[in-house]
Amino acid sequence: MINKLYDSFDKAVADVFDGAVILIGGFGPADGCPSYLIRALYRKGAKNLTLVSNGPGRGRPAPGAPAPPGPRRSPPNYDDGGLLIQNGQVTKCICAFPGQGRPGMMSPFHKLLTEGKMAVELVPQGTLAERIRAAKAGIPAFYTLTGAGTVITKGKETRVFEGREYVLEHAMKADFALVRAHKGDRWGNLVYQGTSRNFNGAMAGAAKVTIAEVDEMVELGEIHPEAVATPSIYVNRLCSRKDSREGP
Amino acid sequence: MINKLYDSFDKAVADVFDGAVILIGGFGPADGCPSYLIRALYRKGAKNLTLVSNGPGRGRPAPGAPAPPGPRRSPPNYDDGGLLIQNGQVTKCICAFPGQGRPGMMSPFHKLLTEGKMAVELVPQGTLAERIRAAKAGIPAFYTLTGAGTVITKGKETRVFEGREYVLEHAMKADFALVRAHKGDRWGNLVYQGTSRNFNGAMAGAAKVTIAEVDEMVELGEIHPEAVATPSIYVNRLCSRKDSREGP
Amino acid sequence: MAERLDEQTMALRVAREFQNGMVVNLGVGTPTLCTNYIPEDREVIFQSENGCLGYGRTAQTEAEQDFNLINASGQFVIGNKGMCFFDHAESFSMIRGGHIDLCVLGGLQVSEKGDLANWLIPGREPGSIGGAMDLAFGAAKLIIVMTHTTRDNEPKILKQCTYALTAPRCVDLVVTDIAVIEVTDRGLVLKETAPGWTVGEVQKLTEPKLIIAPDLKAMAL
Amino acid sequence: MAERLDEQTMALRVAREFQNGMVVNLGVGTPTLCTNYIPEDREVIFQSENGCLGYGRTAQTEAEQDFNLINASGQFVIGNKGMCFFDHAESFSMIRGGHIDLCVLGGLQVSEKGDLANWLIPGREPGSIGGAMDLAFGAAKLIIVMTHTTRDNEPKILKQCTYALTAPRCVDLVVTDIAVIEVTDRGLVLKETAPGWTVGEVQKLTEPKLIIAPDLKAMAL
Repeated sequence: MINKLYDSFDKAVADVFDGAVILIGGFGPADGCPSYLIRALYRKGAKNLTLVSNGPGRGRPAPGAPAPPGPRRSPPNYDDGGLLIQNGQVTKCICAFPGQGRPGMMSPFHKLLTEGKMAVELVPQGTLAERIRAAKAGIPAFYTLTGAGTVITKGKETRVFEGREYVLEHAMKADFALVRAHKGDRWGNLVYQGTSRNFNGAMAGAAKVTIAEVDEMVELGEIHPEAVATPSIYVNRLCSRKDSREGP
Repeated sequence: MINKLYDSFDKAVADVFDGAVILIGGFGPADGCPSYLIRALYRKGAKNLTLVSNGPGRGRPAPGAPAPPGPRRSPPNYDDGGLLIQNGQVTKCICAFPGQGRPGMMSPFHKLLTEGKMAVELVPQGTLAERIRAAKAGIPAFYTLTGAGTVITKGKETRVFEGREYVLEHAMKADFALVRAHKGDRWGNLVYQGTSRNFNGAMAGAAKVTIAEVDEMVELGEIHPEAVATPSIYVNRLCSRKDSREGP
Repeated sequence: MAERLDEQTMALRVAREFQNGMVVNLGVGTPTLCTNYIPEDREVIFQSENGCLGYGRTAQTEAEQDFNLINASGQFVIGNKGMCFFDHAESFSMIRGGHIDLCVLGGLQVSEKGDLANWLIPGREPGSIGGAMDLAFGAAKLIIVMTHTTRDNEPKILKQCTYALTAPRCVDLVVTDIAVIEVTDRGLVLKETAPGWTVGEVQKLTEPKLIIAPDLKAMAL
Repeated sequence: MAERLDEQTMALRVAREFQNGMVVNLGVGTPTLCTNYIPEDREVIFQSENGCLGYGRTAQTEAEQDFNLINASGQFVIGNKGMCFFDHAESFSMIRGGHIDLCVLGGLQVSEKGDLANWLIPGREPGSIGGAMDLAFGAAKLIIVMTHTTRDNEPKILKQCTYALTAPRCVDLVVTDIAVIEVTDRGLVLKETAPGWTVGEVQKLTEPKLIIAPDLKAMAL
């Protein structure tokens, strides 16, 4: 019988190695961030990681620490990649939205950048999504309009198709993808909730190992075959918030 | 108010011009072929068309003519691109599965090829799907493994990434996409049934104008927002089998 | 000089460009306010980079806030009939594939050629590019809504952008707190001035020479 | 010489390669028969190019036939718990992205390097390429199941393919009606012979020199 469920978030990330490239789903302050997996990775302590995500997130120094100041509420039990960054586990951050570094209001993320302890590769959000999708679909490289004639693609190959200049972009290869979904089944089929699908849906299947954090597991067949958002083939492991050994 | 519904299949294809490039959904003998739209295009009589589809289909000389001999049943009210081919409306066929031309058992499709009245461009099915998706996603060209070192990519550019040879393939630009779905709403959201999604889902949005043939229209909001298979943005016109002016 | 328009009024003016059936993407800041000013008898479908098409107005009360329903600016929005969800790859297929009819973004600088700079203030590296670059390249039509000048009253509409470009030659229309300016092959065409503002006053705060539209009018608000 | 295996028996032998949890894609013809021989206590997920993952056995009665549920060979199949549907672009992301663990295809010719030719018989242009080429390039493991020789008793396992290639160096295992042969860097390794067949008899119908596996055995069926 196929059963991809792990009873522990810690076990699910146990083989994440130092230097791994990790895709992390989520977008902005919404729910849909694999917070439990991120905390397991914090406990695991793997270092020298490359984080690929929309942005470094709000972050906090440790699980349970007060949420950073800001106008927005956070979802319950929330943590994002910023937790790993502030814990010194990340040496490179590939993202679309690092946030502006404001003089006098320097975030821990920008502090690490300024001190040279972390590098950042800034990628337009659509190029990031497409590079992730390319890795999933076996496409080593593709051409895109985005960025042609701007500093963001400096040093990259360009090519003219039908009179317009395009930029050559490469697949974003990764070792692990941590994604958050709503429900999953033992084969690995996933459904999401609303705009929490975002990068989670794009990243599932784009790394060598995809680990899904779900709110709850359902019986095989309960997810309607027309409504599956991420087919089981893209998911290697699942952990359930409801049934895991670890609390939030 | 937005209402993309046309009350007539004939009106929905009225602007298909001679020489147009047309994507037609469907796969094999399954349902999920936009048969009513195909018959409207037969009535319209547009000529010199380039057909892009998985294959030319079984075809028949005219609507209502007996189905071609074969071991398989056909779905009710079925017609495929073969109808347009046998009617002499097609001068080029871009497909993955033309079928073997057997000596002594030459299909009308192969007869036209042999007589030089039609050209065929053979494309591996996955490359075909990806070229269609590229057109939809604004990607002019991409690299793929499929076909490297075979006759199918003769004369095409190749390039080595990480020690393997890949082939450069281009977006499949088209004027019209005819797709078949199960249900639609007035914005153009679509859901399909089972394996009838196939090329229909891939082609919706990949041409300048996408025309969807649905079994029936439903009220806006009836299709669950998580379960929409083709977002409304990709559909320009809809026609309903149930409510159209024309019979099958 | 007359008063400048406030954010809400600029959003109202921008929203007049929304035609029935258009798919519209709204950037962070003033653009998001446009959802409140959709012209009556028109239906507009809003697309958000984070995977939503057809969402409604922003949530007004805490009870309306749903952590699974936010727009690309991180604001809570409410659901709408006809709405659907999808992942980031699909979302940017829409954007980069030219399926967005109209995009409204904020701007730091716009050049007379229609170049846009809106993601990096020098000294604030690495900058926040987000989805703006894909939108600037991909949308069929691009409106920039911004104050006409910086806080120091320096022009933001320039002969050439001095900040890093978001995209070259991408802007179609600029709506500011004092004017509406169209980008054309001939140059920048002043189409409307805010109530009480003269052509001369607008020109003085604009670096490139403006072409005055034959049908120049006061902004109807 | 002993009798050759029939199609069903070849399918049975191939299905022994299915491991628990594998995602398997089956080509037209003999490969589709494998769904009937999944080893007990193993769960295998079948993928079909036309947009289905996790379908069940082929439909046996007309009542079971559903025009919206066919496999890539055009056969009616039945539904299964855990199944899902998707479009062609997604389907070939799976195939070309290396997500298919095992693919079973028919073959016209296989070379000693593992080249495959299976889509074009000379004189029958343009040929039917379908999804075979994507599968041959994309699947993690490729098994070819075919008769060992042509109808004229000519070898189909050759030093070099003479027909147009589907993909170079893609075949991992060949299951025929008389033998099981593994493609290795050293050459073709004869692993099993059909009941009653000798090594010499198999070699005689195979163009390249076969390496005899140290653990050569009769096919267990």
